[in-house]
Amino acid sequence: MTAGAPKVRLARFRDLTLVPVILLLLVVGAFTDPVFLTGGNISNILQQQASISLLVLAEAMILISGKFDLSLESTVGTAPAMAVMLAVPAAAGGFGLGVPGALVIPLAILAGAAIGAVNGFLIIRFQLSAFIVTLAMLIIVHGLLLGPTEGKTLFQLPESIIYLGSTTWAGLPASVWIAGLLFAIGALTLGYTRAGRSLYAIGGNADAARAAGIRVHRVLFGVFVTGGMLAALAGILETGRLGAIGSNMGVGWIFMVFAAAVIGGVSMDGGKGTILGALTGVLVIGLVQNILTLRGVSGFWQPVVYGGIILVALMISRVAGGKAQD
Amino acid sequence: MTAGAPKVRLARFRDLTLVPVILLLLVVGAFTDPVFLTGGNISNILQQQASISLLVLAEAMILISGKFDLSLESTVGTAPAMAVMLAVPAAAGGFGLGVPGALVIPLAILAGAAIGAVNGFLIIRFQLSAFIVTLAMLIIVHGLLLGPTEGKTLFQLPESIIYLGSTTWAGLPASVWIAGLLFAIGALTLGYTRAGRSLYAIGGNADAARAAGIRVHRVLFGVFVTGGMLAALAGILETGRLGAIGSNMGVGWIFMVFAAAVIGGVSMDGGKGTILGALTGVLVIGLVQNILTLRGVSGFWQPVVYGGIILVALMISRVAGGKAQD
Amino acid sequence: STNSGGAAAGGAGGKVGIDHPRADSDFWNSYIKYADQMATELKVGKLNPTNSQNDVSKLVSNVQTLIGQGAGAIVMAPQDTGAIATTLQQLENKKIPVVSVDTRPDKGKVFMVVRADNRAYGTKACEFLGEKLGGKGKVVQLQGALGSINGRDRSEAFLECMKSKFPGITVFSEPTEWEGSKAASMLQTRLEQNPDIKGVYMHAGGVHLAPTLQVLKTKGLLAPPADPKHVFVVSNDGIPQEFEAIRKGDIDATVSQPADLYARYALFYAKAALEGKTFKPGPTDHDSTIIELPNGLEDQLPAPLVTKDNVDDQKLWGNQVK
Amino acid sequence: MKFHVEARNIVKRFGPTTALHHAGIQIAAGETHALVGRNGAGKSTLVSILTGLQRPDAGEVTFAGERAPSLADRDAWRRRVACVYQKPTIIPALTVAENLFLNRQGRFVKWRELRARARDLLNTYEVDVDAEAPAGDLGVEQRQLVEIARALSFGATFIILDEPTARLDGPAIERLFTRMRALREQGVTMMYISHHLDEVYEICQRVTVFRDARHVTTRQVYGLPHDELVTAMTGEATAAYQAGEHTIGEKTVLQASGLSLRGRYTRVDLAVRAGEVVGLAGSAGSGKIGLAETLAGLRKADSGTVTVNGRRPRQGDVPAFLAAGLGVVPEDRHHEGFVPFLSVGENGTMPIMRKLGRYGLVSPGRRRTRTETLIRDLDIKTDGPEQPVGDLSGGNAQKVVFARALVDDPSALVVMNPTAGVDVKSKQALLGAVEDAAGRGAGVVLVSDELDDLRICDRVLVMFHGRVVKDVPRGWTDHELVAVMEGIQE
Ligand SMILES: Nc1ncnc2c1ncn2[C@@H]1O[C@H](COP(=O)(O)OP(=O)(O)OP(=O)(O)O)[C@@H](O)[C@H]1O
Ligand SMILES: Nc1ncnc2c1ncn2[C@@H]1O[C@H](COP(=O)(O)OP(=O)(O)OP(=O)(O)O)[C@@H](O)[C@H]1O
Ligand SMILES: [Mg+2]
Ligand SMILES: [Mg+2]
Repeated sequence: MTAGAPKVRLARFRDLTLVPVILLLLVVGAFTDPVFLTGGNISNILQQQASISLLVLAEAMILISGKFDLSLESTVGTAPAMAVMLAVPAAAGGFGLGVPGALVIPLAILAGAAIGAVNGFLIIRFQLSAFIVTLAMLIIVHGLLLGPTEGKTLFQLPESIIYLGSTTWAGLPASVWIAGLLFAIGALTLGYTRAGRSLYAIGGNADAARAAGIRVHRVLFGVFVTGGMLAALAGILETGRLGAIGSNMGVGWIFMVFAAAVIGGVSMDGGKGTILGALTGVLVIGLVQNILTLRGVSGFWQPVVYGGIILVALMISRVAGGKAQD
Repeated sequence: MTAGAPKVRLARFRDLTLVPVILLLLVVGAFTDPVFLTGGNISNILQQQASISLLVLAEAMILISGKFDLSLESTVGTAPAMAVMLAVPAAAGGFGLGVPGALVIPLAILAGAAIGAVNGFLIIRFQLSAFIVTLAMLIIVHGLLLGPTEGKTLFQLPESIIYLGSTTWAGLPASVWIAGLLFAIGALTLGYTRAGRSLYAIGGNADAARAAGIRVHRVLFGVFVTGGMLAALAGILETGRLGAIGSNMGVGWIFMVFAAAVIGGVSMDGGKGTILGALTGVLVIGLVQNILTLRGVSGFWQPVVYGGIILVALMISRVAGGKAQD
Repeated sequence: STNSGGAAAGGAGGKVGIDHPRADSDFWNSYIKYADQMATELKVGKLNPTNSQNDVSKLVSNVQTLIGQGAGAIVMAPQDTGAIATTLQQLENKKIPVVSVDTRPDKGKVFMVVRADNRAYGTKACEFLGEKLGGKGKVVQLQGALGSINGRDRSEAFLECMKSKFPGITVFSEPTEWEGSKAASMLQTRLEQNPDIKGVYMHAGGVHLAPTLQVLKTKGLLAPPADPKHVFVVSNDGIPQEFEAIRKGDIDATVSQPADLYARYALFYAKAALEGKTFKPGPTDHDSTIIELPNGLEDQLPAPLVTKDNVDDQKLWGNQVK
Repeated sequence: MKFHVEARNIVKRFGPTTALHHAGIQIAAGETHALVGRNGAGKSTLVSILTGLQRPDAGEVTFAGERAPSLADRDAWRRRVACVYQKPTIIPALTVAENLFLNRQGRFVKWRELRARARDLLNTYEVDVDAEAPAGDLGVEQRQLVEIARALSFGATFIILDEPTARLDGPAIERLFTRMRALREQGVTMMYISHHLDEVYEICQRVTVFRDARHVTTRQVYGLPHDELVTAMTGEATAAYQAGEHTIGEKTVLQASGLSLRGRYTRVDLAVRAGEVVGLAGSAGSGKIGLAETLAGLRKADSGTVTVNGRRPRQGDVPAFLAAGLGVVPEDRHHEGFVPFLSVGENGTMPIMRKLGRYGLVSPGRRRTRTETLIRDLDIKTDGPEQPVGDLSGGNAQKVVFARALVDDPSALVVMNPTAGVDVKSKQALLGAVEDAAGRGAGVVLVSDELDDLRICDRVLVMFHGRVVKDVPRGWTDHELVAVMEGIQE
């Protein structure tokens, strides 16, 4: 069984197929602008990616378990908005219920969990297509932001919800610490706990997982709820960064979320991929965006450059990973 | 072998699980507004759905063969725009190459085919994830419209490209005839031809299809190219209906396209579904939109109603279909 | 096949069909509210308004439906000015007059265009920033979506004005797709790269205001106008929060896009059209001018630049919102 | 008598099909109880009910007199019963080690320890597999061994094995039986399903026979005449299969020269003539499947050529091989055999779609007619040509795959373990079909781990470590052939 050792190393590397891409981007960035490699810019990149990275974390877990969630992007705006509206007076766009400001964060997370629970319930109990359920939920949940706010931006927010997304701890934005911590927890959970491993089993072959005694429904439900909570937290961090909740917060993120996860090696067919890989995917996307902004590529042509880079990253991840993608 | 007969009938019905939903919507519509059941309104609904239905047709084929194409929505605008820019003078936003106007339609279809070919090539040859390749292509292809036009609308168009989408044949918009004809061809092809049945085999188990002598790569490539051509044709019809090509034409359609296909019984996992079913999905979406417009549901709450109806249709299709969805 | 547009001539029978362009921005939200209010005030009979969710293809469908329901006049705000041509042609054939709000259709007959000039917004912002900066330095322009006509008009006018009047100023244009998140990231990166940026022009206060202030705050650049660290910020829209920010000295100016006037005059002209009235180019009774277009008339409503000096003017719509 | 496991009056329907009709089984504590019956008799359906995967429409299951737990309580089921299912339950993306301890890793996974335990387990069961390899990279039979090792290692008091040996060769079967005997000595109760009746005699004490969804009889194995058992299964007396005489023609229909594929086989030369049936035998890992897959066009060799009917189709290009007149039964029916959602008719006639209509059309009528012939010839138990193959029983799905290979009247045939999971009587039909094809002038390569299958061969090529080591003519004894396969005799 000596053959084991090199195998492990290879498998480890497979998570990191994007590392060369990241290095390349760092070099390109350094040549693009002297500012690029400064601590300030790197910290900016990390902060800018912090909220979306939580969505990637959530989506990676959901994809690994063989499901799909498009509605995460709507939760980003709606969960904190709901909580805020419960707290702020009617004049500031709220319901005037006067819920204390300190409860806003727990309430937002709860709202996220509730959205995830609805998704999970519909998909698991009714055995509906996850893609379409969460597509409908994407529309509905965004409607739950548009409806009560009537499209207005919520500007007057309780201090508590601003704090996390705008403060700095030990020189780095708090949101970066939070995202980092959650990624570490996610990686450990998926790599080293029974619950985490059962996601892979379910995504790989749900019937076999059931036969092996895994409570498939319960685990999947848990994954959707966790996903909703992470999306709500992403919304909280983003709210702090932007200082307001616009009716478009989070809208359009989901494609980038999928791109990051898949480039990072997570399979759309379930059962494959790692949290660490997904993280490298987020970093690639963040670096590309930053370099494009620094270079000042014309807005009209930016999509072409951007899409092209995604394709190249995808190819590198394919070649380095060595396996066909699904 | 007498047991076969009822089976067939049952399978036939499975395509038509949405027919009760359609009937229900017709009744609701009739009560909503007296205008609803007029020939004029029905003809409008059909015309409004004509272009998007071609995308649904394309996507249904692609999904049945077990693949995925998000980029269709970008092809809708870009393929006709490219062709038009080759024909019109620089003053009208073109390249000033002076290609004859009569060539615009074939050129647009060719552009669609080319986009499909690139998708097919990347996905099949390089074995890349279809989701992400076509996501990147969605961005790139839209960029190919934004870039040369700099976001401006092309509204001085050759007559030829306007004709199909704006004329009426025998009292019905030409686009309705065209979509109807293509759906009929699609249904017959998928049901009764070698190529069509191969799609099901490939989507159901690509390895088994290969072992049974089906040229998997060639068929898949053909499907992507056909998909691109149908999207281009959808763009041509839409151009005629709108009288111009805006830089946002087609943008945001793809979700509705998936919703229509899946509600109509096409599986996201490949190998299952029919063209007729997809058509019923399109009709449901079209009727819902029309009724919401007639009722004048507030724009703020429209998404909630809309998403809710998709969910209900999905459940009905699930219950009537009797099988878990993927 | 549906009923013809005879209503326009007859007047009394027709109702006004209104299509709202989108439901997800502060400005249009106010406009939608005003439209209801003004319809009552001006006693205009209207059909259930439709909403085209920023999609011209939906707009076309909605207009067809409104025609089917017997609209005698249509108020719309096409966010794509080219792709509405065929529809305008159909409306003309049916003799249904059209009032276009906010945008000027490229082709096809319109009874009246009701708008403030978006190019003028860009120019006003440029002039304000140019003077404040003394014609030199660096500014950032947070653009809307490049696919949108208004975003493009503001952007082009701003750039042209800067080029011709203040060649000493460097402009960075950031396409934000009307997204606060993109705006924050791009502004942050640009400030990292060019800490000496001294001006910002935001295309949409609703989405850009809070993120811009937040970025300036974390960079420690939110200083009073007298402070040399101050970054001059010009916004666009005229929502109450911008006025608040002007009062606090956080931003310096905004172009007030008159949501109330848009709604009032859209309905006013629609009603007039139903009653068979006509208009001629020239000054109006409400501080504006009607100009002649190849395909109709345009009432160019005033879009004042709001600064600390006039921010408390009660006539500004942003001061009337509760 | 108190039974360890009892199922009474079980009814289970799938749409128009009745899979179990008031059937039942009673298994005493500590016995190894065989369940036999023809393909589609309802054996696997009973397994899914006894393991809590499906709810019976009627009837009752008890364990040691207690009612079975609710379907949702998977843990309770797992305490009562472990199972090797007929359909694969390996998760391909996970490593062998993790598959072995799926959901038994402990709350926190200690990878090093898990791998060590997995290696121990594999060693105990003499399974030569890398514990850290992804399970998807394993061959069919290695996967089967992993499944068996997993089920047996649970410490369950009741173990079900649904056709565990359909994919195993002789030595592996022997090792399995050794384990089973040891478990029985520890008091473990087992239910054993197999179509190899000699195995039933070797390992089981009692046998229950199902026929057409009904319980027919339960008997002591000892002293039960073989014929009587077969008659109980089939409902009629069945004679043992007699291999026919083949007229071997002059023409070489399938030829390989100098074929090599790294890690699989080396410099293989082989020629099959029209009307000839050539067997390919070898122990696990001998390379016979790799070679057969290359001959069938499923796999590309590193060097060497394959000639079919004088043509030299591009290797790895299956359609070209089929066009040259080849028919193939792939090794793993789930992987390359059938498309589960498509009907028996479509699966069976897939290679001949072009012959079912003109201008690219496929006439459903002609397909139907053609399929009805196939169903009759191969005795496929199905509702009709429109039933999806995914709903068929394992053996019947295998027959569909077999039908697909024969449908185009091939002049060269490569069949890999063609009778895996097929019942006694159907096996005769399938072997008969192979001989018929040979009779019509086809040259056949038959790869099998079952010596019975190889008996119809005119000669058997034995492979060892990737080389053809011996060409054994007809008339061999089991002992001789096994000796060559194990490399004992050169
Ligand atoms: N999911 C299903 N849907 C429809 N029919 C089914 C399903 N599962 C089994 N059947 C039918 O039930 C009958 C019994 O099948 P089962 O798998 O129990 O047979 P078996 O005795 O295990 O056969 P084999 O020896 O071939 O494995 C078959 O006719 C089969 O077609
Ligand atoms: N998919 C695969 N990838 C890599 N190696 C494989 C694969 N399948 C089999 N092998 C290895 O190749 C060697 C030959 O396998 P092959 O299946 O050709 O032999 P075989 O004689 O058919 O074995 P068996 O009797 O077990 O089916 C074995 O060592 C096996 O472990
Ligand atoms: Mg079975
Ligand atoms: Mg093998």
